[in-house]
Amino acid sequence: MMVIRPICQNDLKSLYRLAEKTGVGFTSLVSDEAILQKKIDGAVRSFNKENVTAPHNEDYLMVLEDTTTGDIVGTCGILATVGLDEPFYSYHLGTITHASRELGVHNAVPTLILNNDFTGFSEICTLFLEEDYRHSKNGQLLSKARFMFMAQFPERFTEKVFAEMRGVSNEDGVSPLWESLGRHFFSIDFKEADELTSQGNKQFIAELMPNNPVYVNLLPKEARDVLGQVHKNTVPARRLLEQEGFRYENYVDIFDGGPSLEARVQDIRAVRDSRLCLANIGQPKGVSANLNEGNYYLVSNAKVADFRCILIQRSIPPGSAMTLTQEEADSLCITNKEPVRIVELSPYSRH
Amino acid sequence: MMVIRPICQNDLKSLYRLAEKTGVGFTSLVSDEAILQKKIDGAVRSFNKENVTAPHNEDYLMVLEDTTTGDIVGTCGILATVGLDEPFYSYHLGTITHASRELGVHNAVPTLILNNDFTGFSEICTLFLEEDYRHSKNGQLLSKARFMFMAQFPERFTEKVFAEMRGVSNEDGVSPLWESLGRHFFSIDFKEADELTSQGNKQFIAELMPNNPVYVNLLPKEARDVLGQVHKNTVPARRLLEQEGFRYENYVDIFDGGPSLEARVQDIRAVRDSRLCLANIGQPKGVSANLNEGNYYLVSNAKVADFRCILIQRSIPPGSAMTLTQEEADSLCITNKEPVRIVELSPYSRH
Amino acid sequence: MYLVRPVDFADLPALERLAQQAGIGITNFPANRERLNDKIASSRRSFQTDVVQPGDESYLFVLVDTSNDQIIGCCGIDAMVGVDTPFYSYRIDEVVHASPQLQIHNRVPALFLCHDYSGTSRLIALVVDKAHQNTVAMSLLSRARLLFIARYPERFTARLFAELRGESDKHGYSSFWDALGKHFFSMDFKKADYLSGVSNKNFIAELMPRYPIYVPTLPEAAQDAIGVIHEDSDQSADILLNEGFEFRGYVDIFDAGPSIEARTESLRTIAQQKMDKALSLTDKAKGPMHLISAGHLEHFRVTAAHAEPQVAGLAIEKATQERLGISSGHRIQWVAL
Amino acid sequence: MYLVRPVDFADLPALERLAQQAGIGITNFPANRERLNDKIASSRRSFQTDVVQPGDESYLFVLVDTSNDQIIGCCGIDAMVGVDTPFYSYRIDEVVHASPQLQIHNRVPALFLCHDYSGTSRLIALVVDKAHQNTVAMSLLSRARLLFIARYPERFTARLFAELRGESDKHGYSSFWDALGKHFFSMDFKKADYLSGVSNKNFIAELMPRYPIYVPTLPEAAQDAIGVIHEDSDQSADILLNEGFEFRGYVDIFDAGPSIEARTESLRTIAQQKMDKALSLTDKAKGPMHLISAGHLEHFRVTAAHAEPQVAGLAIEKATQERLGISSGHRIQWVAL
Repeated sequence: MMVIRPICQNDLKSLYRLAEKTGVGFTSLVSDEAILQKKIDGAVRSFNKENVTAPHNEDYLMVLEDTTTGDIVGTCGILATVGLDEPFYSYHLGTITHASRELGVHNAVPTLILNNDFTGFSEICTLFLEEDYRHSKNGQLLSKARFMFMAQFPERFTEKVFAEMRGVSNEDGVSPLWESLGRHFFSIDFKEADELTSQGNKQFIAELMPNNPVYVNLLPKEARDVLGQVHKNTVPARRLLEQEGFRYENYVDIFDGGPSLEARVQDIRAVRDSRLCLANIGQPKGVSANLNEGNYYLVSNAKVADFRCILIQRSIPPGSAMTLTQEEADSLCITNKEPVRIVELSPYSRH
Repeated sequence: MMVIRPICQNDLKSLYRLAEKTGVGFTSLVSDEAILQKKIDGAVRSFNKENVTAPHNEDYLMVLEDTTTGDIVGTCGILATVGLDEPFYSYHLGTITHASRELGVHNAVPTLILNNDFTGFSEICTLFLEEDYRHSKNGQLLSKARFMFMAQFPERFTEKVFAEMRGVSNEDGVSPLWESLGRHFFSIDFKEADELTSQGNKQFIAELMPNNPVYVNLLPKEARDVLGQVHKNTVPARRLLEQEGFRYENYVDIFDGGPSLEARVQDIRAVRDSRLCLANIGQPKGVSANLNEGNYYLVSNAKVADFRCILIQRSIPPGSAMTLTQEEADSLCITNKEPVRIVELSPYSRH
Repeated sequence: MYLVRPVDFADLPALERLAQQAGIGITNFPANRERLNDKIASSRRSFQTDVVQPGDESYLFVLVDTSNDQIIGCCGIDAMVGVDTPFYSYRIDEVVHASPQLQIHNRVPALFLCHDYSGTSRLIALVVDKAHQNTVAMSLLSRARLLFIARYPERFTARLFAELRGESDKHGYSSFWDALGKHFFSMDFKKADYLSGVSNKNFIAELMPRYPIYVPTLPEAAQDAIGVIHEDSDQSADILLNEGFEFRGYVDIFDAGPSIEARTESLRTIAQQKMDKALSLTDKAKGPMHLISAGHLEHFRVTAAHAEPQVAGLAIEKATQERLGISSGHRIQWVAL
Repeated sequence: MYLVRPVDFADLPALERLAQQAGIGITNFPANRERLNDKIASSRRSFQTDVVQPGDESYLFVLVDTSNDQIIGCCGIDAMVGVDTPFYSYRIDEVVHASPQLQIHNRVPALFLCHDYSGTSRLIALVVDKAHQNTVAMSLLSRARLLFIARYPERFTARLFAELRGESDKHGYSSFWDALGKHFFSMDFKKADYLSGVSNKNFIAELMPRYPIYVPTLPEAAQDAIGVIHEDSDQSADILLNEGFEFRGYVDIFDAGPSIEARTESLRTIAQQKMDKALSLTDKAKGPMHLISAGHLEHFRVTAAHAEPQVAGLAIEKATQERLGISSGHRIQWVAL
């Protein structure tokens, strides 16, 4: 069984192994034991905080465990707030209109405006799934488990959340936006800039980036074309978030131009449609041996430190109570009649 | 019966009469026959355009007619796009973070950034209801009839629409934001600036407004306090739009700081929940003489030039067909078995 | 021989011919008959008006080949630019971005739209027939203006500037315009150049980028064109640089041609010019070439001739006196060529 | 009598006392023993180092009352500011906003954060005991620096500037800070002033507003304080203005006190100083007061005394020679007080 749970102190080795696999450009998991240990400490502290009434500096890092082998095969996380320790930068793609009635000329010129507008917002991040496990909707479980946690504990997050998506770069890690813009203001290369940022070191951005709006129409075409576009490997992740109600609102990464997607927590499909019900442990109806039958449902418990989320399949829609097998209940760390939260895995009835 | 319909050439006198009643600050209806006639011409042209596949410069101005007297008692409108003839300006309330780790200081400073980000967007506007008719949910009918039109003809509007809300000013028309900011850059007064703008004369804004972001924390408190706030008379209109799913996304008027509210058309409650059904003319069930019984429903036809929208009350929810009285059908300009669009007047089941 | 005098209406056809020759990039001298006629009218008004301080006057001079009375050149002075509409330039300023921690110290040049030359006198449009582009004719025409300014300092400002034509090819293609202006004006350089000569300049305010342009983000060809003088203007540029004009980092918003400026009183011609009596020579002058002027305002004339400075004045030939319309004893103004 | 010489470690207690007296607003002279000790060390290193071009040297001088060997004043020169971290100032520039159609032409002054003085030599911190704030002592201490610069021009830049203390009351309240800096630094003026003296200046880059501040949007009291000198600094300001320093629109980012600048070679003391032999006088000097210096680098001394300029040099009293540690025939440098 595949289970989402908070990361714990024993996971350091597994996390390190995952970090090694993420590769260049995945800056929120770097293969450095000290940094990862700090991350685990932060997450453990965050999940153990009780009575949180407002988001602060919590970092809810979760892992996907294959309970049959005990292996950690993926991670996902939510930062309660960004930008409160170090500034969080993005570009807002705005519009400046230049018009001359006399000449009949009307130009709506797009501009990039440096800002810290996401300061204090919650961010979903650190999504990584081992290649061998990219099947059986594990990716969706990993991504959407976070929404179950947010649905259950909305007070721990801000009204709006966002996600940064990896932007376009070629096989050599060359980003067209960086080459046309950032490079002129930094004397370091894209990789180095990206790494510094990921280590929380962002002062240099304020120091080196131009304050003034940048006219997009003056950038070369290859740079213009990548604004708000995701890396081809990230297309599925983007679609998944958009299906949940996340929207691109013209905020892009200052280095590679990748889009930020945002949503109000209460408008996320999985949050809005999820509901609490009581768990009955027993033999559920509508469970078929045939994997192609039945709808998928996310089920999570209602606990913080012992948060669990799993994916189940049922051919008969669950009603006000939810019958779970003993194994499912165990995976969720619940006993009979405890509350669970459920939601259809995707906005469409069947996949 | 109160009916929403497109404005027509005969309405000039009535429109003029209404314009006289709007008073200062309502710049989209000025009591000038030439201007109003032009507005009517534009609206008539817009409603008579067939096969519109994308929004252009249409101006859908509608009126609320009391069919018992034939009086025009209110107006509402939708502009298919703004900012394509003359630049459309707003301030975006962004954030700039200044942080020093060394000193433990972290300031998230709000800034006002001049922009034309709404260029090319649809705008709902020109909402006015005569004082004597501010009862019986006429205000809601007037405002929300527009969403019925948009639900029926989404290709005529942009994906996102917005509405500008009147900002705070005192009885003498003095706006705290203008006094602290605009006044320093214009040598004219607020009223004059506002009037010039409403006449489509906006070049002077580009010429006189500061290009650089304005630090909000340097503005006097009374100016800061009105950013994104509506005039007290506009509070109900704001609430009404917010109930429909409109959101304040940090765009404010450059003069008085009043908020712009925005929504994706498909996310507007009245658009999302409205459905087409066939009209049966006859004696509907669930019609009570008691005005306090039954839910309110907006009903519109599916026509452009002959668009009509009315408000009805039913104590039994309409099913896949909608039974209408002959009077209701006549008001809607439909015959038996023609399609109509219906939706609950408000997101709550009963009011 | 050559003579410089104020323009007159009869010069219109000649001016038109010169304007057509001048080509693209000389915005204040458009090949448009109506506009040229306006310019002549405005110049005549300016010469005739009593002026106590500089305003919107514009003075146009023509260069005459006295052998056949042909108009072979033209130039002018605007008493003050930016009177009705602001006068725009780009100022090249360095933006410093430094990160002590990363040991990076970047100086990034950027173009800032500014009105810094608003309120300043400007030398405009020096155009000379190809056949007469020799040192004497060019220098006479160009510096005649400075003699005029020295005579009537109250009509001009204490600072003076001139715009030098920037790089563009004979089809009017400017790599700087192509990289920058085109995106904001939605027209080609030729048209923008023409419009800025013939229309009010509101459209510049309306269409120009309002934020600084970071130079390194422009294509290389455009970067290379910034502050570069069109090769056809090298000669007239040299005359001015030689006078003491300096480049101070201002360039034209369309083609990035450099503007050069100076304090009026420190210009060589103005500092060295003398005013005294015309003396007569009976035989041919043996002294060096001089620029010599005489006459008041609309009768102002300047010519170039050999002359002999003496204690009581400048000795010039009879023919020179006749060209200037004076005789011995009249007050003249001169400077060595 | 007074003598100016380079600072030494033994002067630390005296410096500390002076710094405490100096009060708030003299950021480069903080009342912090450790920092003052660093400053002394850095000054000694600077005097002792061979320098071919200005770098991060900092020269501190003390004013000694030779009657009791008390340290009664202090001043200094930074060879170049902005070496490690940029040196920030506000430049006051006018932004022109014009609408021809509305006939409006607004010039709005705005404060632009800049590094324009980075890479320039700076005169710092003139502090003199209340009891000795007379013309001779103040002038000697201030201008001794200029004599030093004249002696060692390779150690300084061709431009020189000084920051004059801006308005603040005795509790350290600055209306300019209150209206502007406070919002970005989240601390009071006193603390910011202190920090900018003792810490590296990264925090300024981190916290300062990066966009221009439009002056009319500031409260009136803050507007009024821009470019105004603290009354306690009037006297030292006058000495510099008299030397030829000018205000060019730059003010301090904290208290908006004016910066003044000059071309080094055009300063009165530097242009007029002479170098020649010391001659002896047997009786009391009858000539006017002079500033007289002698000695190389760390042995540099300056005093003020009556002296008589002669063809072969400057005739001074024995006592003056002794104060300077020289005897007749030594080379000395002088300028009239």
